[in-house]
Amino acid sequence: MLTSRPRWPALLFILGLALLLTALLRDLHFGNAPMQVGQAINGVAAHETGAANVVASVLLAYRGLDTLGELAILFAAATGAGLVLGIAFRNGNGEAQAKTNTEPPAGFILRKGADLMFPFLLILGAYVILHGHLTPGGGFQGGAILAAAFFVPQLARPSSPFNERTAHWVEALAGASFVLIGIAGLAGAGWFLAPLLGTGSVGELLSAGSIPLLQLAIGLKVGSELAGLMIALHGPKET
Amino acid sequence: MNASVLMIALPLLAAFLLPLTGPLARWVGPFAAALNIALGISLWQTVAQEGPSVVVMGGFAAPLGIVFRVDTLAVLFATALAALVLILWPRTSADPRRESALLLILLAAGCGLAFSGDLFNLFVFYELIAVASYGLVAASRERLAAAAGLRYLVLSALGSAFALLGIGLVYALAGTLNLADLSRHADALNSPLGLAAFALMLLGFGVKAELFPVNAWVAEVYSTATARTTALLAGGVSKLALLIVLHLVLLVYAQPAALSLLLTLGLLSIVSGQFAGYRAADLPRMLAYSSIAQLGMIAAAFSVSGEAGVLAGLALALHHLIVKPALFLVGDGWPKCVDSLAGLGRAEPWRAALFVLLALSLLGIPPLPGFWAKLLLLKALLGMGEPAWNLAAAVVLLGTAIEGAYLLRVLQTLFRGTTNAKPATFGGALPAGVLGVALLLVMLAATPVGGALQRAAQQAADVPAYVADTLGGSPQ
Amino acid sequence: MIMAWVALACVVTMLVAGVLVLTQRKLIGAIAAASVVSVALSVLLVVLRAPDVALAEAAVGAGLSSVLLALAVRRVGAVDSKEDT
Amino acid sequence: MNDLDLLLLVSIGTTAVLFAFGTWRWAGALGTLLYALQLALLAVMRPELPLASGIGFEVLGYRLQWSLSGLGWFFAIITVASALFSAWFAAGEWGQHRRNLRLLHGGLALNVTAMLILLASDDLISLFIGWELVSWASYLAMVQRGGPAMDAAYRYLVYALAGALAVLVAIAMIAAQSPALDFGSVRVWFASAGNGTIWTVMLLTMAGFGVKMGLLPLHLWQPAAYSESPGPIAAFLGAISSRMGLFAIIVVLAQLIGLERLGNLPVAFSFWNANEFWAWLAALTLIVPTFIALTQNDARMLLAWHGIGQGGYMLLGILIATPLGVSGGLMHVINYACYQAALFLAVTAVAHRTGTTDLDHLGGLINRMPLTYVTMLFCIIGLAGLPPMNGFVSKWMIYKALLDAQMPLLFVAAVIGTLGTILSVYKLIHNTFLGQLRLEHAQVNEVPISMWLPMILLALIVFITGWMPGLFLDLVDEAVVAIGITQLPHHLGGVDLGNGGLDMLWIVGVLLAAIGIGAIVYFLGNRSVRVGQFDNYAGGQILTADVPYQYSHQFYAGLLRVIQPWMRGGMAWGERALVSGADFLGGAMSGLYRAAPAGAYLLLAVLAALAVTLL
Repeated sequence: MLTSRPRWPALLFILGLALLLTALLRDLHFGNAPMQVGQAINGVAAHETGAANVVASVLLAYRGLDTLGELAILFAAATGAGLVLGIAFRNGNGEAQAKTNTEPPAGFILRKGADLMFPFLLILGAYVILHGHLTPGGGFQGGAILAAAFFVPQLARPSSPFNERTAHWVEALAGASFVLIGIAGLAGAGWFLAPLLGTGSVGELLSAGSIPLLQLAIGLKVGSELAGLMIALHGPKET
Repeated sequence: MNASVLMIALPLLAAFLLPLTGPLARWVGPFAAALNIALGISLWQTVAQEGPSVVVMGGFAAPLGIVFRVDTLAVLFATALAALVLILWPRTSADPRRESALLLILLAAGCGLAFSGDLFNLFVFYELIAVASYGLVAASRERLAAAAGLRYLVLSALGSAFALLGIGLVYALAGTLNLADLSRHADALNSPLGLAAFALMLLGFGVKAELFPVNAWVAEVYSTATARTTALLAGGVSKLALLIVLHLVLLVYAQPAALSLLLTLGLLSIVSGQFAGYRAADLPRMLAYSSIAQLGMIAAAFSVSGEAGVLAGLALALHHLIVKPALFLVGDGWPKCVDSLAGLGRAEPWRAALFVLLALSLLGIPPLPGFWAKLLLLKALLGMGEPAWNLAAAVVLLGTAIEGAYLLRVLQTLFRGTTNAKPATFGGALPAGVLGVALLLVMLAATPVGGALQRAAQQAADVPAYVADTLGGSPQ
Repeated sequence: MIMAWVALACVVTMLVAGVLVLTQRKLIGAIAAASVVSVALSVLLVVLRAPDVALAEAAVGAGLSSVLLALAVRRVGAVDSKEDT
Repeated sequence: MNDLDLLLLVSIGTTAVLFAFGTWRWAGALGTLLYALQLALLAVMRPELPLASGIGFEVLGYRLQWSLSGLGWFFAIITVASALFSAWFAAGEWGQHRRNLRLLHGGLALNVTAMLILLASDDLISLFIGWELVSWASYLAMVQRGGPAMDAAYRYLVYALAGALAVLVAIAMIAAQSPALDFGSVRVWFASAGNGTIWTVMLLTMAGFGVKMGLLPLHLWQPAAYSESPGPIAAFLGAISSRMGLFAIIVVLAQLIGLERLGNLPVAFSFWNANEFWAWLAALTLIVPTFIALTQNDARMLLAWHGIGQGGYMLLGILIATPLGVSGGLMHVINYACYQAALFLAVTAVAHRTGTTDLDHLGGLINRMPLTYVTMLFCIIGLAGLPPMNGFVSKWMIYKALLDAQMPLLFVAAVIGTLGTILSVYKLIHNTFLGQLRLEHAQVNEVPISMWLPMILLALIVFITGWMPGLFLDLVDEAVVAIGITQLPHHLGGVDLGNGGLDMLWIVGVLLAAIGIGAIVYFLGNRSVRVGQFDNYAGGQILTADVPYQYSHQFYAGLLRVIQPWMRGGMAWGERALVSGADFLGGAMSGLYRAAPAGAYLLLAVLAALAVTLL
């Protein structure tokens, strides 16, 4: 099993970091930061975007491009991981290293628990995604829950099927739809990621313009991506 | 102007859709890059006619929303990066689909980095570039590359964390992250804490910009990753990281202390890089160290306030963007050890001649373009009229002399003796040749190119216009 | 007032778990400790009235990244143990 | 399209043609013809001087322009003529049994082109471009023999590159303050610049241009680099290449700063001025290398060391800043080019026949190679500065100017240099042509006419212009006027001065008459018996030819014992120290990167930065 020596350099590092932060915080006055942009957004967000959850309006309207960037970061990370994992290193002993599966098979409780959890996780994920503009939550969080929903059965039954092809399709189309919604904004309103469909009335499920659509796209993309990644990591190595 | 957004959106769209394209996958990437070049050229014309402008994301005006500033400088960098990506597009790859996706993401993020006028948005794109480049580095099928890539990842992540801390501090102090808005509130950052934030960002972004103490990954990664990845990192990515620093010192941190800090790091990069290159025994490492020093020169140029510094840094950056990738590509496939290069000059005369041409331009031998860049740099440094910057000119002089000593050693070795080695197939022939021809074209067209760079520098250095364009002219 | 105590408890938990991350001999233990940090942090964020961030931290920090790290360690550990023998 | 454009075009064409047809048997002859054409063009354009070229660019707000002034024209004549003789020599038998002369002929033509571009430059940037072209072109000329030649050329190039960068810094300094960089504007800028600024610019440019000229202490690369190049190239490089440094120095000191300003520029903490400072450096340059030449055992090395020393005379003459001094210094350039080229060609001829230039392994060739001997005799007399050769005239002018300008100490220095020259050139001719003929050289023949003709022609020029120095003084006038010095009154035989001039017609006449009398006595009163070179006796014993009885090595052992303590090679030591320093720093820096505790660096850097900014 993997063990390691005590990480004294790491502790030193932490100590240095602590010193550094103390130095920083000594001069920083908490509680009275000049929240210029923050306050301005608090004032106008609900009116401009129609989202009851200001965080969602910041993430997907005011800073939609950042979110697109973050989505791409996740995608790049997953792709990079796949690239690294999918390649057998040339400089090894040559033969594909067979995975030694040392874990015991999942027991009855785990299997049944997984079966029970699956629909609940699915619904929870969908809820978190779709109510992102109303309540805390949104695409990233909900996507993570969706990924868990698909991964847990795999954990319980490694042989259970997971349709990677579908996952790829969902992932690609969801990611593309985010960009396409942005481009549609460009074509329609003249601004990239401009809100479409009108703001609606604040607090309704069908409100806040294109924010719910974007949440959905993010949730599907994150969910399928992470599920694929986890299953790839868990399952046997590709050859 | 909306073409600037499309330069980001389209490659991202292509990257997301790549898994679905089936047999067309290998054409999607080059096509997207070519499309980006076309968009860049059209933007270039628009900017030339109408002057710089501002694009607002989602119709939310600055400082609440994210804005893109489209000026000559940004268009130049975005187009150059697209061209570099297209030229360096890998022909063979172990996993073409994933690698293409990463390259497309890198392209999109690079364009975003060039255009964005918002500090946090810049950070997002910087991080995106970082993540994409880890994958590309590790894609080399060498075990050493994986190790180097891992170390690169750790250091880069650490650097990003510090940069983020710096950005957080800026937000805490000034209450805004829009660069133009920050420029208005620059006073709030003119304190030890504000300067500390700058130092954190400088060191954080410095990891990619190969600035002195945080560049220990450079030699290791460049000598193990594939030549094309190395070329992309050394040629394109590092410049974009420095571009963030340029935005910061131009708009927000025009204070002498910040400029001195940047200058100091730049000079240390020059000295350490050139001397380490002097002792380097293998070619990719030598080129990597030279790259560190060259980027140090660009940093030193950016530490000169005003148009002269921007112009010099821009010229150096674009020159290095052409030359260094080509040098890495030419060296690809040759034995790594410099002493084993003996006789290759006779075995492969054209390739060696290309190497000579590029090395001479790197040294700044007239009439090659590198000379103009170096002249501009020295002029900018001496134009400051301050002792530290005069010293910087002396350091540049010393550094280039050392660089000359080691590059000449390579040239010397190439043409000494004979070799029995058969000329290897020159995988990088096409891209290196294209870059070499580009260099010669720039030399012949020095007059118009110089004029364009002057326009770009003038626009970039005009801070009041930038602020007015971003905050004043747009709907509130 | 009670909130302040909860917050303090969270901070102490995070610190203890953070030191545990460094001192654990087994990597899997370190990962578990790291996920404890995340859980405590997400509680802290709720206390600080940032439910959005708390949800993200819980889902991504405590849940996903721990699972990913554990999977990675399992995979790498398998390779390493083979080389040891 | 005026004559200058045509000249540059022809020169570029020559380079292209010679690179294309360099392997052709008659490439050398073709080159000779093309150089003759260039020379003719130069002659034609003389009345039009200064002649501005129609070619010009504007880059980044700087105008690049070319214009040939009298000074450039004077140097251009020497350049093209040197190339002509070198190509002619190489076209002869010397070149015909070598296989691939593409690099030699092409490199030579490239050098000429680069030099013409340099000589015609009319602003600082075109000057710098020309300068770098010349540097790299001469590198190409130097590396041709490979092996040690490459090492020497490498050393040269590192010096040249560092020097060029110093010049670039100076140009950038001017560019940062002056509105434009053409010579006219820069002259105006210099007139308004402060003393400190001028000193900085001057030191930087002298450091850069001094490298090529071999100004002490930047001369170390030169002997090996020149002597390791192929014979005709060595002749060309020796004759003119270093003079490009002198040209650039004249441009900066005399044309841009102005010699009067130089005289008013104090050296800090002393009673010196800049003019005296550089004059003493020139004096040092003419003494030290000359005595180092004395210790050389290789003919080409000996000549190359002299090349450095003679440069000192030229600079010294120009710094005197009187018409006589400047004319003397400039005339020395052309005189020197003639005899240095001829001497290198003569040594090459000897090497062609005997296969060596080692002075310890030659001797007694006077009967075997009489024409080469005559060439060398004429030219060493010129090099030593004795009548009736042209070297005497220029040196006389410099001595006279030094005395007139009340610089007796510099005069003494110049005379000491001349003494060293006489001693060492005697060693050259003695060890090559006089003394005991070596057995292995008993069958050596004179080189064919294709090789001796250019040599003899050069030797004749050395004599004729010594006899009638007015021929060269005419050319010098163009350059003197271009510098802004009043013309020196002269006539065919020499110089007119108020207090008695120099008339070589008379001096040579008297000398020839005396030699004639001597010859009559020798031939009519001769009662000696001529014996063969191997018919020797010593102490009543017959010496066979294989016994070396005449020791030519350790020449001047006594003198060297006296001066050796002064010649410990301090400058070479300095160079080694620099290299070791770079090695050490390189090791330290690469260790810093290789150790690569990257995270620790980052943290330390952040801590340091915070400490600096917050505390």
